[in-house]
Amino acid sequence: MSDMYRDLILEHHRYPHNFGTLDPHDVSQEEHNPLCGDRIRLDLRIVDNKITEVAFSGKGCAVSQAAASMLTDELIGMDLDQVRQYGKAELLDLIGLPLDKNPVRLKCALLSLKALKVGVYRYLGQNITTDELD
Amino acid sequence: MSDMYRDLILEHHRYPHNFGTLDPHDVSQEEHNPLCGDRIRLDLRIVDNKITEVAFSGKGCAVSQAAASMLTDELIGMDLDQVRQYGKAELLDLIGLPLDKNPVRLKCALLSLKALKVGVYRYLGQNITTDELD
Amino acid sequence: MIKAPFDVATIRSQFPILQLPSELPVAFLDSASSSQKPEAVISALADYYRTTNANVHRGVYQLSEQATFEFERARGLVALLINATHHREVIFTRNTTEAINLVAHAWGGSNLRAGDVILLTQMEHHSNIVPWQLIAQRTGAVLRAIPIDSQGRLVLDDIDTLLQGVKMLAITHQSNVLGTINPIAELTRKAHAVGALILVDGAQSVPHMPVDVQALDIDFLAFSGHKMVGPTGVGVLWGRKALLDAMPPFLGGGSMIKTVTIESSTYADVPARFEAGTPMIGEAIALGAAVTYLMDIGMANIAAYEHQLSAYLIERLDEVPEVTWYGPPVGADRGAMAAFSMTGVHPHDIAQILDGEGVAVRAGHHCTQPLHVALDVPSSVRASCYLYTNTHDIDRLVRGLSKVKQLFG
Amino acid sequence: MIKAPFDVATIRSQFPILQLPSELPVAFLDSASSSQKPEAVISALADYYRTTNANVHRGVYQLSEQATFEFERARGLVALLINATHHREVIFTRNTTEAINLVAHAWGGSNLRAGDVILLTQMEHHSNIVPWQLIAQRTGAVLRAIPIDSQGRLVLDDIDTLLQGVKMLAITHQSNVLGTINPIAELTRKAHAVGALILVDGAQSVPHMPVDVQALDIDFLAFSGHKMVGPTGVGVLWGRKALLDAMPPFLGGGSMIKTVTIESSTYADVPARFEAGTPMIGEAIALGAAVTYLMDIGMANIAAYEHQLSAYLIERLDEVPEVTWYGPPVGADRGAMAAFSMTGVHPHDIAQILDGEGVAVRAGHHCTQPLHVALDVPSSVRASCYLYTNTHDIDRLVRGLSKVKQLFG
Ligand SMILES: Cc1ncc(COP(=O)(O)O)c(C=O)c1O
Ligand SMILES: Cc1ncc(COP(=O)(O)O)c(C=O)c1O
Repeated sequence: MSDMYRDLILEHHRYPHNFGTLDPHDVSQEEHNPLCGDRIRLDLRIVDNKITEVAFSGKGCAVSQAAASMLTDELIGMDLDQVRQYGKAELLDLIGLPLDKNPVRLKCALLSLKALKVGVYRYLGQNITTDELD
Repeated sequence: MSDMYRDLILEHHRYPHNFGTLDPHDVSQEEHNPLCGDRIRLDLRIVDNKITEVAFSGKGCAVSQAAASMLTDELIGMDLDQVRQYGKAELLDLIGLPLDKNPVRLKCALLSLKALKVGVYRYLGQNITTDELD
Repeated sequence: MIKAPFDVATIRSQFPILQLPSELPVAFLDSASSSQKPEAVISALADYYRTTNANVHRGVYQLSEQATFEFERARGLVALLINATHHREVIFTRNTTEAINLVAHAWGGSNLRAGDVILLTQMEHHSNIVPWQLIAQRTGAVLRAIPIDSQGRLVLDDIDTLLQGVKMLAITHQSNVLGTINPIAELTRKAHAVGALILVDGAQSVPHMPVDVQALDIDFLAFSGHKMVGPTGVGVLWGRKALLDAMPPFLGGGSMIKTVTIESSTYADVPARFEAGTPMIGEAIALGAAVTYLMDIGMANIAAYEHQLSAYLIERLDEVPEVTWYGPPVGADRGAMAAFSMTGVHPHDIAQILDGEGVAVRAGHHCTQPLHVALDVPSSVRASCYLYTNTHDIDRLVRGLSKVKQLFG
Repeated sequence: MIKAPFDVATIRSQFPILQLPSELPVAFLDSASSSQKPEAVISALADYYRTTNANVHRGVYQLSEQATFEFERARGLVALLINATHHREVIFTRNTTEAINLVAHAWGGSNLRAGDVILLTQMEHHSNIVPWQLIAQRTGAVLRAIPIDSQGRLVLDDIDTLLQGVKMLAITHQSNVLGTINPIAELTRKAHAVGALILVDGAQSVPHMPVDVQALDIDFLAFSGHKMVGPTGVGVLWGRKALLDAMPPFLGGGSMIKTVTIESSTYADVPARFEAGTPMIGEAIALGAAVTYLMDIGMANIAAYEHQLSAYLIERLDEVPEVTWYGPPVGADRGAMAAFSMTGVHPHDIAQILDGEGVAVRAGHHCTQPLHVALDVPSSVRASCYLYTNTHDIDRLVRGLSKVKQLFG
């Protein structure tokens, strides 16, 4: 199981991609996991319903930070419809961790996705159902 | 176990001793078991701290009625100090039933004892602890 | 003879307590009080403690992950059994009683106003009366009850009047004394028409027949694991998600919070909001095994079999002229149980003599004092069946009643 | 090496989960969350369902008598363990959390007035905070907390001021994070001197040391079966008989009543008044087996052994310079657990890497958010021991921490 930490995760944890904040931004959403104190803030610039720039900041465990780092790489150029399609399955594929049976770590991995979804739905003026994030 | 019903219990159930009421009386105490609806009323006449006359009335299962019948036989001539000594162990000896592990039937058997104790303590102006009846 | 849609002998062989070597094997006719458990459930419980035991929802280590997975899987199985739209609508409680108290307290405490009416029935179990009395005392709400007729059915002639001012109809699906199965779907329509919610006490229905919360269109359902071949210590409250989401917490403590300071807290989403502290992990997992066991046999098959048992039980009791049984005649709205009296013999004496013959029945008011007032007897004897009951058990009951007559004749 | 007052190898052999064939046996260091169970307890549970299962307190047949006898015997064993004056002072609940809610609701609901103070400490578990918040919201009472110092001990300099206006002091006996054992007897004297009651959260003390409610002179004690080698789904509230006798009911339903009409009810004596509905019969009986198991070994022996483990754990953690552990130094007032942080690595990552090495610890806030605010870390890793823990488990923990350093170095 500590293979989980090899390679990609530790690499992204040490050298996160797109780390920082955007100012101005069209979306800036912070999410927080009270169980462990992890925090992710995700900033987006959006032009014509497409994500043109992205940055994240935060602190927490390697899984939450590395997942955020990998996710930001994916987001550039994505349109908002694609964001709505993008879910838990896609993120888990992306980070390649077997977290199905590990609800605690799953929450860590999904924190940046939650920031993304909540932020984008808010930007679109729509409501999000919590189930979409389970 | 249905031996429990042989002989003495069924005999006293069919032909209860001292059945009826006393008027006037020095003690008249009714007790009730809400679980099964059994009722016992016990009437006593007391002279010089001694029970001189006794009667019971009520309805309920064979065990509660037979135990009351047998108990009344014991009571005539007893003084009130003896009543205070007389407890669960004595009554169970008297009726000869193995009820230690049967809390439901134990309550039936002890209903007349409860009426006796509550009535006599009340007569003496004293408080009874519920534990004495357990 | 009964033609079973399944093999009762095989089913009996799966219940260790029915296989105990004994000169006098037990004819267990007290399943309405608590059912026996098949080996599959007992093993699931013991295996959990032998191989998987750990606290749930919090650990990142493997035992805890596995325990959490199995605990949540049990929740999913319960949801499947009652056709809930979402597993998050299933809250684990200790028993039916706690489930009803939860609704009375959390929903009632924040929704009932002085003068609001809670409508019960005269056949309710104390567990569906006393919680409402306690919240009524606090809120000024009042209780009212639908009466029953001489056949033990609800009198619904005046239901529109009875429903005036009602905010909650709390009603048993099947009476634990009369066996009466109440017309829940119809009553739900009427309750909803006046804006009332309906809570169904499923303690005696969920174990014995298919119960579909969506088809019935009800709002809350409460039931107990121990009456449905599961262990003690676990029960279920099902509620509509939107209602649960809007309810404040009931018990406070670990797991039901988002954030805590000394002064105040914010609460977790359902179901966690209503599951304070370490839950009954092993028991919930074993309840999952019980649900699997019942669903493998099929709730409809169980209901069909019990329907035959019901007819046989009444037919045999009718052979004893001293017996008066309560409840509706044999039919679709009667479950496989019978409460009865016997002329001249007290229920406790009947039960005890039957026990001497190896026949286990219950005597008392069966936690339904208001119903016994209506029946005008202080107590009764009750024989109740389940999927492992056979006609031989019922024959032994009737033979035992002859013994009673002989002793008290 | 530790010289045990008992043979740890033998004890370990009695816990099936520690005997599972595995390439990587588990070093279970999460007993503060939930303990493992010995075969004696698991068998008592399974045997109950195989041979004795029936509802309690109501049946006159033999299975029910036997179940009632064993259930009440378990109550007596619990009374013996904590030296209660009377078995009727022992109320079975689901867990510590429910026990505290019961007192908050039943005692608090009828005794707290606006402005009354409930005094907690900064190291309380959420289960000893949130129930008081809920009742404070209803009654207008206010919460206050005794602060802790940098060594994780209570700051008692201002205790007389803090106790002003206090009606209830609700305090943990042993912190589930710091390991601090609080001076309960002393605090009880001070609380009683101002007319306040004291409730002790014994979730982390009763499993690990002799706890004598009469010697401590406390008013209420709450603890959980699952943390003391018993099953999930059962816990205990102990209370002084006179206090319990004066308390109104908490949950309503079957078994807790004397008489019921639709409109109102009268209630049973304690403990029945507080045990509504079918109790966790099998679980209480298995808790009785757990109490027997612990008492056979001896609570003082367990405490002495754990004291040595505590010293060993801190000594070994001190070898890892990146580790900061919390709580008092090794001594009589520290239990066998340690919460810690490691420079530069998040607790979740530590726990997960340890899991990969077969070492089970917990990471998070351990249901003590206010304490973690005081410690100024959002979360921590916790390793906690019990009577079956050996030094090898602790060695594996420390070896695992080297692996963490290596990966995150
Ligand atoms: C100090 C303390 N209090 C209360 C609790 C709550 O126990 P439970 O979850 O069994 O109710 C725990 C354990 O989680 C604890 O450690
Ligand atoms: C109809 C009904 N409701 C409620 C209950 C209470 O169930 P429990 O004691 O499991 O809470 C019972 C069983 O005793 C019942 O038969």
